[in-house]
Amino acid sequence: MSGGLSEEGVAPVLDVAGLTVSFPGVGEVLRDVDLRLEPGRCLAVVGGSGAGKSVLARSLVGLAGEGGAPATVAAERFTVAGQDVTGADARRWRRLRGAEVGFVLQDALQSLDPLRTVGAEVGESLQLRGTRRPERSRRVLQALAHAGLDEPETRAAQRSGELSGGMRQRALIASAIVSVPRLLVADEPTTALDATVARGVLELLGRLRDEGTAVLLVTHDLGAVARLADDVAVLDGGRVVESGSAGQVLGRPAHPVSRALVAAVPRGPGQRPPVPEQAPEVLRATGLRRRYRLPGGGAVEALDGVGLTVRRGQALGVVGESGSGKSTLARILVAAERADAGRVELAGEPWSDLSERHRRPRRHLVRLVPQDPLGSFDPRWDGGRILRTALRLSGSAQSPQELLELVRLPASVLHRSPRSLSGGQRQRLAIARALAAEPAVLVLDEPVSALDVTVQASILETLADLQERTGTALVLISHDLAVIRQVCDTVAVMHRGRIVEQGPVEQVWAQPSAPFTRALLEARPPLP
Amino acid sequence: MSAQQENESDHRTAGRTAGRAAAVGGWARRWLRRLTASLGAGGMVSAGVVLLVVLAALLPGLLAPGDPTAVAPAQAYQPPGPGAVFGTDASGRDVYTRVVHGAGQSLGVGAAATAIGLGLGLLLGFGAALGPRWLDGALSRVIEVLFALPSLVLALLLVSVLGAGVGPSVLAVGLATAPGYARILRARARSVVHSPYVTAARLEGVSAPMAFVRHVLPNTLWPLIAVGTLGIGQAIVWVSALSYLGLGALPPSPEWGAMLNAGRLHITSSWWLTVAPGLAITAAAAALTMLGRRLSAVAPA
Amino acid sequence: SGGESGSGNGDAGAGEPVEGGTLVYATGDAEPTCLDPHVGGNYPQALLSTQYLEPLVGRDAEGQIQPWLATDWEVSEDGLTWDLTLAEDITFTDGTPLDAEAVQANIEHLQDPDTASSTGFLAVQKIAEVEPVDATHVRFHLSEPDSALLESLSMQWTAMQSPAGIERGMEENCAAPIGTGPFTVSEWVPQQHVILERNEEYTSHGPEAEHDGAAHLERIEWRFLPDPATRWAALQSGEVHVIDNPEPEAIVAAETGAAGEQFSHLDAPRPGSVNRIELNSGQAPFDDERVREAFIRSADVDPGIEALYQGVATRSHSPLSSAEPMAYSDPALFGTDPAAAERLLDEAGWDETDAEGYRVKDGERLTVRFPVSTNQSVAAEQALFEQIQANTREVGFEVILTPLDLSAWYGALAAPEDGGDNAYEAVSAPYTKVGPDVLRTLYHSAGTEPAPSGYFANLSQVTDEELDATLEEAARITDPDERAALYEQAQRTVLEGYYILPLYDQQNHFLTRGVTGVTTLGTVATPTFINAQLTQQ
Amino acid sequence: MRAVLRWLLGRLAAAALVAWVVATVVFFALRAAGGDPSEAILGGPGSQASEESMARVRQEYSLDEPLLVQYLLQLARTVTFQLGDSYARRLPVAELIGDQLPGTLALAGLGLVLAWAFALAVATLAVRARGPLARRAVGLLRGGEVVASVMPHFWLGAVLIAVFAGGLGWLPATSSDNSLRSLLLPAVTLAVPVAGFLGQVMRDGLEEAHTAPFATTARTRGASERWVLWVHSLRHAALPAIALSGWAFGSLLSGAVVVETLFGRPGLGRLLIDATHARDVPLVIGVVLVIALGYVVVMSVADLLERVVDPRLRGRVEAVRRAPEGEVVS
Ligand SMILES: Nc1ncnc2c1ncn2[C@@H]1O[C@H](COP(=O)(O)OP(=O)(O)OP(=O)(O)O)[C@@H](O)[C@H]1O
Ligand SMILES: Nc1ncnc2c1ncn2[C@@H]1O[C@H](COP(=O)(O)OP(=O)(O)OP(=O)(O)O)[C@@H](O)[C@H]1O
Ligand SMILES: [Mg+2]
Ligand SMILES: [Mg+2]
Repeated sequence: MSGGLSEEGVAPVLDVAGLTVSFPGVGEVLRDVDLRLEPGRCLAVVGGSGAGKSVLARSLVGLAGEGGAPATVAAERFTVAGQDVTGADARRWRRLRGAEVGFVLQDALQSLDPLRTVGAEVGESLQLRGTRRPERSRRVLQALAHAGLDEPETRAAQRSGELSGGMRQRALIASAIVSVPRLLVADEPTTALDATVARGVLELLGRLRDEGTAVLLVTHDLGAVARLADDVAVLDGGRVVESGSAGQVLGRPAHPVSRALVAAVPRGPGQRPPVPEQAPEVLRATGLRRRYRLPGGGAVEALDGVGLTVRRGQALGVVGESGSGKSTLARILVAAERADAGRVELAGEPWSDLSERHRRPRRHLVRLVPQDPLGSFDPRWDGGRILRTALRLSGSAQSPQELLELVRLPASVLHRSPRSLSGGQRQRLAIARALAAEPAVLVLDEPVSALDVTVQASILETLADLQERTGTALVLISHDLAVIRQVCDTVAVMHRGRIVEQGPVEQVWAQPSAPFTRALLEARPPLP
Repeated sequence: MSAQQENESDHRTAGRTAGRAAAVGGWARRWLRRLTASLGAGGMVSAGVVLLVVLAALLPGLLAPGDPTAVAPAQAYQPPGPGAVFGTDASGRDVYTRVVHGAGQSLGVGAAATAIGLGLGLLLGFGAALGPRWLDGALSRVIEVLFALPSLVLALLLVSVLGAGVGPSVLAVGLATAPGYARILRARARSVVHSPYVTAARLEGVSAPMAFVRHVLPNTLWPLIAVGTLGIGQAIVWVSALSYLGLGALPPSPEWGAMLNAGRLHITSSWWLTVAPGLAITAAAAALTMLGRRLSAVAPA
Repeated sequence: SGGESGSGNGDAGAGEPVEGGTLVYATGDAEPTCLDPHVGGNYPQALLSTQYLEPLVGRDAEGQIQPWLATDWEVSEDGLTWDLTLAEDITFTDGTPLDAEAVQANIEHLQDPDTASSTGFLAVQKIAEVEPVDATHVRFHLSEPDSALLESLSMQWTAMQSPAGIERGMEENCAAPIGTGPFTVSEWVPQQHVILERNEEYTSHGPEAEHDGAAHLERIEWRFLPDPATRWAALQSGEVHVIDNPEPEAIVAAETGAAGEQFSHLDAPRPGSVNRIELNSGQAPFDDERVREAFIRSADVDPGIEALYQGVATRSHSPLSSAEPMAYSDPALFGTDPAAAERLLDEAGWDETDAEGYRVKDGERLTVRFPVSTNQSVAAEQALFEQIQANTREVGFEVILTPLDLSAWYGALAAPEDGGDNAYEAVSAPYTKVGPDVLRTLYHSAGTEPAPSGYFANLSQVTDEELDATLEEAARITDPDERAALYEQAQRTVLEGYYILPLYDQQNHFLTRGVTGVTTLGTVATPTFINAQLTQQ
Repeated sequence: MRAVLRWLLGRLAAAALVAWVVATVVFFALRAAGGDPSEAILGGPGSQASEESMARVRQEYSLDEPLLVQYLLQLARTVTFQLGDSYARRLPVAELIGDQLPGTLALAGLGLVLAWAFALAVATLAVRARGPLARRAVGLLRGGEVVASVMPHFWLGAVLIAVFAGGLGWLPATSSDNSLRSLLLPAVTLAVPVAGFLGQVMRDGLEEAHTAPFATTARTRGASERWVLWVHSLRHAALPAIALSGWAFGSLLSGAVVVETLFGRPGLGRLLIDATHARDVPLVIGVVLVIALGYVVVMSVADLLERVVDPRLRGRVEAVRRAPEGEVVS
């Protein structure tokens, strides 16, 4: 029992040195990675997209090459849950997985077999080890409850398709902890979730850690790191470029990559001059209602009497949890959909009441940048054709190149299909297309939610910069308060189809009046 | 979609627009290079086979200068040899020459049947996808009923109405394929019509007919090229099945199905009579199928 | 017996013959829709009914009429009254005696429109009345003399059935007719098989029977196997003992086969007409004898027959089958001579050619529409037509071969006024009937008159009064020599008028394995299994 | 419960519609075909029946009525399930079909089972292949699938007969009963092209499911490859293949027309060919009707099966129907 012990004399659950993983044709994806994790602690692995975080996480359970070419794994030292696994065969890995190591995969929404009940999925690792039925269901229910799911019995009988994203994430965690592993590896467990839900999941992980499980958290969300991690390893290009305690790495990042990561986190208000009161109204919505009938009968009140005004040069943020009606509002504002009641006026003239034929000549005044920009491009068109068509439709004299410069995209995008662009580039292209019309109002639905922090930061910067230059009014929809705060001057908080609070961003920040706003602000991860 | 596929589709679209600006020669070369890259080895072999068949169909004399119908009973049943690479048939006709000259009719048969199927499928599918609800309901039922009639059953019915021959067989196979195409088209057109990019175009102020021409039509039809390619191969095989039942091609036309069927009776004594047309049918159909598959994999979803 | 005309007689290299057992017969002919050959009347019915029904008289290989159910017959001077003496103590398998009344019931059944008989109906058309004289004597009163009467009565389509059986009504009788034959129908599973059981009390031996008493075989399983390659494979694998309509390849393979495989081959050409191409002289261009001759002279048939049939079929130059003793042939008329054909066409005014090399007259192309019945022409025959198509193309004929199913084929032939379209210049139509009187059916101008269904038998549309007179005369005269002379004259007219291109006998081959003693009747050349015995392999 | 009832009603409505359209189409098609149906009754085409008997038959079968009346009569019979008597065979159509149905069902059934078995074997082999050599073999297998899917029945069957019956003598060349021995060759002939299609679909599905996140998750729980295959991936891969069963059934029946002729097997396919050739209107209507309704039944069973395998579909009235990507001929 020498060497395996840490300075404090506790055997590490995970002890890796010189881990190198390569793929045929790709080369080394991980190089010389050293990791060490003790029970009851949480190690966060952070890094930009493609840094190798997921490969690292999978290597820890012997599944580095999962879903692609078989990987070549080499390590000087590789101990997992007290067992030396250098050169372990499939059988030995299988004994570790599920029992000693619990794993939460990155794609939480698809990580439960949609054809099997949640109970069967959660109990699978027990079943594989021959645990009998009554005992198994007992432990499954226990794990589900432990993971913070209400009505465990009901959940166990449901299938993943019937659960919300947050519930699925919790069920997945339940399946990872059901056999009480010593190590829990969680790959981006909060990416797909909105702030309130994400906070719940992080709290759950924190609880598990406090109960003695070693947690390896893979994430690009530094807020989550700050909340949970004891130690941080920053990964870049497959190497650990910096590691240390969380406070140290987040507070005084040494390596440029770490510094860039920390800097990219939106913090504080943007430097925005106030919008003059007398600026003309470009968009006014009053009493909007929208009700959706649900397939099983019943209905949902997506909008329940919403009103707002947007003035020239203003940036209005709309914030709210998932399902609060933000996207519905956006669609009604741009008249992609009719409201059941209420009306929208555009630049002081009727808009929502017109027929589509009469709306068409004024369409160029409003533009929507949808939540999923890729879907909004004809897959057969390249960047050039997309922009040229947009320019022609609005009779603009600008050139596509000018539009690209506006959103800081290289001219080569003209010849590329949107599919081959990165997420951030696509988002910019969508914004460029919207700008072709020089619209009076630009409505952006979750423009950065799918992007990693660094990319997100640069898009937000572009938006702020844009508004300064063109004076276009913005309606920016997001569930991320920090994003709103950075770009907008006014914010409207939505909750269950209603606007529960509206006002200047800083004022709402300082003195939230609605209880829901307060809850939302509290769920915010602490800034690193 | 995998990174590789992303790049493939990028190549294709990029190639298309770049071509407008660049010189035609450069454009063609680039396009060809990108096509090669996206088809892969299997796809290239298939494309080669298809090209060969098309060449045989258009200029049979180039590949086989002889007369496919010239009889020479004295030379009947010659096994493959220097004089006749694929041997000769019961009437002493050169099997190789006949196979080459049969390409035109066989391919024509496949293409015609597919064209009929696609045409009708287009009508039914677009009608159902874009028309009012009642029309969708009605056409969907029509598609369902057509589906309930297996192709050979349909063919038998048609042949009994129109008599045997290539025409009715082609029509039958075309009709039998129509519901399949219609269903694909309907689903495809619906998803395109309700796609975010059509909505986006409408929000930019594009009128409905314009959006149809610009987005719906091309995006619905493109995947159909792949499906159609695949359909040609199968149509050839089904028409040949009709030949077997005595309902197919007219003699002495060297249609492959008819040749295969005639040679089948001599399978033990003169194997080469079936091998040549059999290879031709399977190679052409398999190559078309493979190519269709590659094309649909390359096609944007 | 008919079997003697075959090249083998079923004993080649066989093992020990055994008593009993089940013989499996696989036919490529269509499955009958009714097992009673009186109804309709086609070859498949004759084939099957030979096993359970017997005709009044038989016929040997030389074409001589032989006694069977009727032991003796006499015709009156004016040819209008026939007296037949029936064999004694013969009963149908249901116990009904075969007597004069039974014969009367059969003839009346044939003549009853409800029976919907076509072949049998024509055969007994001239019998005006049947008079039962006593139990074993029956008298036929004819409307006009009929020298072909006995030949007609020898055919399976007029075979005798139990009157009690007929009484049961068509549906039941079709399923299991009751006759006097060596077997009885015990089960018919449509599309699958007919099971024939041995008639233990069999006494009415026909000319082919070589022993007294019941057949050796216990039962016959009669199966329908339309695909010739499958039939041959089934014979090779020992699943069946007898197959009909084999492809020439199979026959050659059977005859030259390895020593272990004891196949034998039975060649029994059908009587009546020969397989021939008939040229429609009723309309242009074949209304011109020169064009007909040109067609026939340019067709080079012999090498094709040689290659395609591999010696199995021999070229014919006669309108009648080689099984008909009165057949007359004239090879000189059919020498291939493309140069002469060109000359003839030039003379006939077809002296221009179009871009594709076809002859043209008055802007019309020299087109010969040739509908081919896929049910009646085997692959080799269709290939032969293709060769003729290629031959005649050399001199400028455009032959359009159209394969058609039977209905469509009849439709193409039928006259326009009967809903058909007369859409043929050339056609090959088999016609099986015993005796030279088939010439009257095929070439008498009355044969251009369509039956109510639109069908007519005179497909070359010969309308020659002199020929009509000769044929009518021949049908009346019972003297064999005079009759033969008249038929020769008639055949000469048909041949010299270039109405037909004779090809070969109607092919009727059988391959057997593991069975001995299979012979065919001298009438319509259907096989009989009265002498057959399975052999121990 | 209400959902079940609605589903059942939907299926019944579909069946009724199919029956009506098929009866109508076949009736007019055959009447347009020319050839007098009374000929079919009087001993087939080319019959030399007399004027008298033709007239009698016309009256008996109402063939002298106007076409519309005849159609309505036929429809009335069809609706009341009186398929009538066959013109040519003079037997009740129902009886004729009843005799042939089991044979064809046995053939198509075994064909489907074999096709599934082949497809399953190919697909599982493909996903379990490891190493470059095995990968190459899988590549060949893919080519084989394509070739199999375009294999003409009549040719494949002839080769099988020549080899296994004529040459080796292991199996009978003909097929008359429903014993396995006699069904094997025709069923294999029938199964190969369908297996080619199903194999492609299953392999695609299996490959996708096998690399899906839920499969990886199962592995992280310690599941072996075999467990992942049988407990997770196969169910997913089976779904598109089940959805294809309606198409496969049609394809098998089409193939049966050829295969039954080739092997001299009694069955619906041969019955149909003969009836069509004979212009036997009631029989053709009967057979086509049975085939079309059989399709509706198979579709319904596939529908149910899909719901069993995929609980997500249970709420829906109708499951998605598919033909394999572009495999549009059946
Ligand atoms: N099975 C595989 N075969 C080949 N290359 C792979 C494989 N798995 C991952 N890679 C490559 O390894 C690199 C690291 O990928 P990884 O998924 O670990 O990134 P990540 O840091 O998790 O990024 P993200 O934040 O986007 O999830 C990428 O370039 C990826 O393309
Ligand atoms: N087309 C529709 N049919 C039925 N219900 C709908 C439809 N669109 C939205 N809803 C429902 O209306 C409510 C509001 O949806 P909306 O998409 O506007 O929310 P959101 O605030 O944009 O959520 P998210 O942050 O998840 O995008 C939700 O309950 C949603 O399920
Ligand atoms: Mg990752
Ligand atoms: Mg939204």
